[in-house]
Amino acid sequence: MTNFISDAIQNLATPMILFFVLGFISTIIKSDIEIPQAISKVLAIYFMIAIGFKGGVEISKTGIDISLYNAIINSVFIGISTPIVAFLILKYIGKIDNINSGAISAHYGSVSVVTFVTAISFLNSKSIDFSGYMAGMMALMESPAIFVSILLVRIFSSQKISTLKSNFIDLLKESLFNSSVVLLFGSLVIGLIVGEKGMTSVKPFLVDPFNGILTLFLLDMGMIAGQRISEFKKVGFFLSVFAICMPVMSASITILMSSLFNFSLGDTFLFSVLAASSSYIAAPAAVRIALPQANPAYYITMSLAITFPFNIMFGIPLYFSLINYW
Amino acid sequence: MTNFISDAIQNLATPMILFFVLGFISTIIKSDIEIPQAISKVLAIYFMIAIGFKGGVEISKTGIDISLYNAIINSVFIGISTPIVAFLILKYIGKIDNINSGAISAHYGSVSVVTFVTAISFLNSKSIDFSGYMAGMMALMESPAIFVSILLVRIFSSQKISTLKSNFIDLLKESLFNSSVVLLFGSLVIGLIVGEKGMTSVKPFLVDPFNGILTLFLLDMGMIAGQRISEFKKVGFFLSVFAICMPVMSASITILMSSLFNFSLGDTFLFSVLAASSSYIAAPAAVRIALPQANPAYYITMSLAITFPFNIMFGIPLYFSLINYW
Amino acid sequence: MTNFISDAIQNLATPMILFFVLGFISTIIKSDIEIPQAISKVLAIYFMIAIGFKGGVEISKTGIDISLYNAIINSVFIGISTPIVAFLILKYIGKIDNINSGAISAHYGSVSVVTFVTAISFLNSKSIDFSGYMAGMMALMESPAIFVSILLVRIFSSQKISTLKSNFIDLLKESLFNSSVVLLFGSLVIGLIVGEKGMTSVKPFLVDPFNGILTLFLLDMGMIAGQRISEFKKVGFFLSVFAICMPVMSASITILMSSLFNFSLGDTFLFSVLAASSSYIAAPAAVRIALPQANPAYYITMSLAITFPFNIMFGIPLYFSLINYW
Amino acid sequence: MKKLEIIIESVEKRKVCRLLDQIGVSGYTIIDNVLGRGSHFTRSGTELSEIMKSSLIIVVEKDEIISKIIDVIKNEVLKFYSGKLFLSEVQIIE
Amino acid sequence: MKKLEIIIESVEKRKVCRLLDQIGVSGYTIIDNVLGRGSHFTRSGTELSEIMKSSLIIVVEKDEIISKIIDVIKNEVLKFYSGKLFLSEVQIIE
Amino acid sequence: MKKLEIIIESVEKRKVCRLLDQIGVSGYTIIDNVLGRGSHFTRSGTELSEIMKSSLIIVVEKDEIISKIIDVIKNEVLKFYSGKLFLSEVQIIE
Ligand SMILES: Nc1ncnc2c1ncn2[C@@H]1O[C@H](COP(=O)(O)O)[C@@H](O)[C@H]1O
Ligand SMILES: Nc1ncnc2c1ncn2[C@@H]1O[C@H](COP(=O)(O)O)[C@@H](O)[C@H]1O
Ligand SMILES: Nc1ncnc2c1ncn2[C@@H]1O[C@H](COP(=O)(O)O)[C@@H](O)[C@H]1O
Ligand code: NA
Ligand code: NA
Ligand code: NA
Repeated sequence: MTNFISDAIQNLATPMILFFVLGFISTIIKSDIEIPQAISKVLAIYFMIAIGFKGGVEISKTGIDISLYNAIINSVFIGISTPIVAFLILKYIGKIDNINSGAISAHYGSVSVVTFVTAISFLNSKSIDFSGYMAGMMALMESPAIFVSILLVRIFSSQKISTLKSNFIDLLKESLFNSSVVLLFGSLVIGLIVGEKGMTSVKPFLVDPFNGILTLFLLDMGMIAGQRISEFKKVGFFLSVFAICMPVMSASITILMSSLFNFSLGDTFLFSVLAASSSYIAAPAAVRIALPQANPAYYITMSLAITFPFNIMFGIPLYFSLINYW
Repeated sequence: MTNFISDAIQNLATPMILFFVLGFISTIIKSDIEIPQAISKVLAIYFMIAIGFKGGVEISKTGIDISLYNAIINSVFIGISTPIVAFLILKYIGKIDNINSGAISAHYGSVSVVTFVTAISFLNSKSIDFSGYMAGMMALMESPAIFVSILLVRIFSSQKISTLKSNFIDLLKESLFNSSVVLLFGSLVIGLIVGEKGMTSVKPFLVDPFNGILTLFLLDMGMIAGQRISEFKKVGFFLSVFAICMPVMSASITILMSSLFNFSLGDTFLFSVLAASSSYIAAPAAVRIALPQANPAYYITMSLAITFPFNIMFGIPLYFSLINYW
Repeated sequence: MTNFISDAIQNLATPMILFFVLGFISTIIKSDIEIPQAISKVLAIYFMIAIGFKGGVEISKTGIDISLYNAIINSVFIGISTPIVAFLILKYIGKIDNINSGAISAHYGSVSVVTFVTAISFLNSKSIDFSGYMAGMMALMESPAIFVSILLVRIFSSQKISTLKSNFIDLLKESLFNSSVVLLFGSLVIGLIVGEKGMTSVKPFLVDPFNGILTLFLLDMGMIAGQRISEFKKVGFFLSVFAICMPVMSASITILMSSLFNFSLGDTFLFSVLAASSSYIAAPAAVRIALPQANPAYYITMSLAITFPFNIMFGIPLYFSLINYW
Repeated sequence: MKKLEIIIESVEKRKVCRLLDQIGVSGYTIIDNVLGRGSHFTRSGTELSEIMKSSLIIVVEKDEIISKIIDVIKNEVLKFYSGKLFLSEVQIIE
Repeated sequence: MKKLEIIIESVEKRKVCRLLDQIGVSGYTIIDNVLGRGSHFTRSGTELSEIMKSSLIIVVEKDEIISKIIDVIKNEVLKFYSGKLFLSEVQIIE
Repeated sequence: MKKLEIIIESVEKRKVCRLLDQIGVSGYTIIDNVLGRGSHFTRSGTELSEIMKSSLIIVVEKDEIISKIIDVIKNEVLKFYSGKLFLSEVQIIE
């Protein structure tokens, strides 16, 4: 417990988290700081390239072994089970209608790149290793939840859901080849091919300034989250509680599951963070296409303004101490 | 004198200043170089974060002592006296109407981040130290001049100035929580909290490429200044002279004032640069809201196309030699 | 031959080229990766500043000697002869009309900054030196081809070409002071002035992350090239073949020519790459103004979607082995 | 000639363009990154995803084609997504 | 129905939106980063501050509400700031 | 009063503005980075050069001046470049 508190304080006192808080506050006090969207977009791309590439280089060093297969199984399991659990809770405990339940569970089943990146930065600060393929696992966990959720909506809805055929094709494209999946997998494969020799030439850009750039990106994320907070009341009490309890639950289940596979400390931790994280780039776009009747004010606000801040500020040290001191 | 000349030449021969000149020339010859505004904006944010954060880390090392209180007094004094002096000169010597006098004095009383950053880079090249809290002093000096100037306009105008109430609220927000103030103070506090340990993780982004990024930013500033130069004739003789003499005067007075407090060489120099610098981001936006009847062609052109280039090219070595060889 | 193959494979296995391929593929599979144009533009500016400045600093070290005059003669010769050869081939062998022949030859006579930058990165990976003034040679070779091509169109067209006078003025400005020319020459002069001392202060931005940033830029270029590929069929068989054979021919002739001057290996290689490269920033803009009747689908697609990928993937190792193993 | 201004969520832009191409319009013009407020939610455009932004698509066409467009957009797009259609008189000069 | 196009300095955008919300319009659409020239100064949009840029705000509403908007904008905004109001006929389809 | 909407390739923007200034219009408004499709090629705006983008220029003026603008643009610009001119009725409020 004291360990959790000291971890949490230590986590809160990193420049990254503090800049997130600064961004959040600056929006609340209506400051006119503005990070242009072009910058947010390229920073998101930077992080996907950087972690994918670094992961690939790591794999090229260690090679592939049995643990990779275990990791894939674990990822697919998390990607499928999380949205099912979320959907059932939302529908039966929260009494949320099918469509909004499906929309929200798609977000909680999918993953957040920035949460993952912050977790990596947390591990680095503690000099704890993790496997190179974890970036690939994140890519694997991006899309399944979206399809599972739509399937759930279709199964549970008596009246026909009027998703048009043309929308389904758009959705497939959007989900299978969405930018995170392509960039993460692509960079991982590139890292694998070029190995350590290729790393030296790009290290001053893809590795060294990583934490510093994260600082700028989290300032931006803080502002984006802060702007959403005004929609908070539309979300209501149940969904607000859900947005905090669901990640903790997903992380806990994942930690239990992962213990079956004997993953390293770093990998188990990253799996728990991925399970706990909720998407706010890929999932919203896909869900808006697949389930247009769902209310974006719910899923975006929950994912961006509640779960994301909770995860990077409190979730990360919490899941870490759950693993360590259980 | 020979020292000033050698300093000036040395200052002019840095990549930063030369890229500024390149930007300026490229606009004059109508080249189609275009640095997108998204980039200019994020670079401005970068510099505020970088100097605020670095300042905070410095303070965390040295602690706070009596000199901080002196510095605050000095800052407030400069922030209040400069616009008053400017206003009186404009009104009584220049015979400029109240509203434009107020608008212009708001700019010269406030400060310019890029001028400050260039001055820091000048100090670094000479390995001269300065206090960590100077970034905070800059933040302190951003807004007072704007309020003082508006007050002056109200006092001196016999007919009612028709600033609407809703505008005054916008103005308050714009001035107190404008992006420079929030980012500078925020980053300073963050630097103070995380200290040297936090610095290591972000140094490759916030410190190492500082001068290089400044190069790109000054190229952009050169182009912005160059584009304004066509408005030069609208400014007229008196205001053009004012745009060069006012900074020299402010710097001189500040150097005298600062000698009362026994600040270090670096701090005295930075105070003089802050006093001499005129705002072209925060002040124009605030003044456009508070004094819409004032002519932007005056204040933007003076501040951006005359005072800013003068300060970074000649003012910086001049103020430095004034301190040293007086 | 085996050397070419091993060079080619080694070149293909660099992060830069692989990210180009990733960008290309991601567009083919219709992924929604999007690098905002503001970023593409500033990256292009970054590379021009970086290579210009570095070139200038190199010259400041070695001084100017006879080889510079030879290099200038060589550049002007290439810049004038390449478009003439291209024009004659297009007109007499390809039976392309005068205007489109002129438009296309302007592109193949001019140069591509990114191809040049990739070639430099190829040389660096082999630790082969080249002269500082090569960046200046690139700047020299940007514009002549455009004027030569327009002249050719005028000479060969019996009916009057209706370029308006006002257009010709726009064209002159666009070509002589276009951003590449000004940035390359400007940065070169700045590098020359500040020398090695100035280099240290900007190295962490202009030198260290060079290859890494190139990675991001080539990802973007891959996407841009991929988007053009759908226009491929409009280009037709002859022009597609031309887009691959012309660069090989230009490079070969240039290698022969350069051998007369006794340039170093690195310089000869860079001259061949410059001759082989075709413009897709400066030339399209200039040609659209000067020869509006020409079809952009031809020249942009050829230059961007065929010649550029060919050059960076296969041309660079090919020209290198031509020089070495002839 | 009529001018139809279509304000549509950016996620649907690709689809609307596809529909316009299928109908065979002679051309259209797109303004991206449009913000706004309507009866649904405020499009402030600050999110990292595209869902809080609109695109404004302008089509100038003959009355019959415009009617067809309106029909198709109503059925294929506006049943599920918020969006607005504004119609006005215009003259094509060239 | 009438379409009102409001061209306003970007510094005043927040205020105009506030006024429109107060009047109770059913919606509006904003195009940012608009440049131009009028009788005051050329908005070239190159400065680091927002003051040399315009926003174009489009409101489609019933005639009474449009009149109200015009009144309010004239009194609260255009007395001090440059800006233009263009009014035209339009039909709301959906 | 008439509103003329000029859709023009971005490479020609500077020239069109110069022509408008010469004619002596009271003002104009420019929306940049406009995409579209017409009879020539699709402006997708992805290239590094400006040639695959359009600018939309709006001029509101008296009928005589609008006719003059149309004449000049037709002769000096649209002979060589693709582009569209849309004309409609509008009322200037302020
Ligand atoms: N009355 C209106 N005038 C102008 N634009 C509107 C109006 N109503 C809605 N819009 C635009 O259409 C979008 C969708 O509207 P809605 O479907 O009502 O949420 C809004 O975000 C606005 O950009
Ligand atoms: N005649 C006009 N046609 C179109 N836009 C105009 C016109 N006059 C002014 N504008 C726009 O309104 C802004 C403010 O105009 P002004 O208040 O006259 O400086 C200008 O920057 C233009 O964007
Ligand atoms: N019917 C139309 N409606 C709206 N915009 C059009 C139309 N036709 C052409 N445009 C616009 O005008 C540009 C040039 O058209 P074009 O000269 O036909 O290639 C296109 O890229 C579109 O942006
Ligand atoms: Na998850
Ligand atoms: Na000052
Ligand atoms: Na060439």
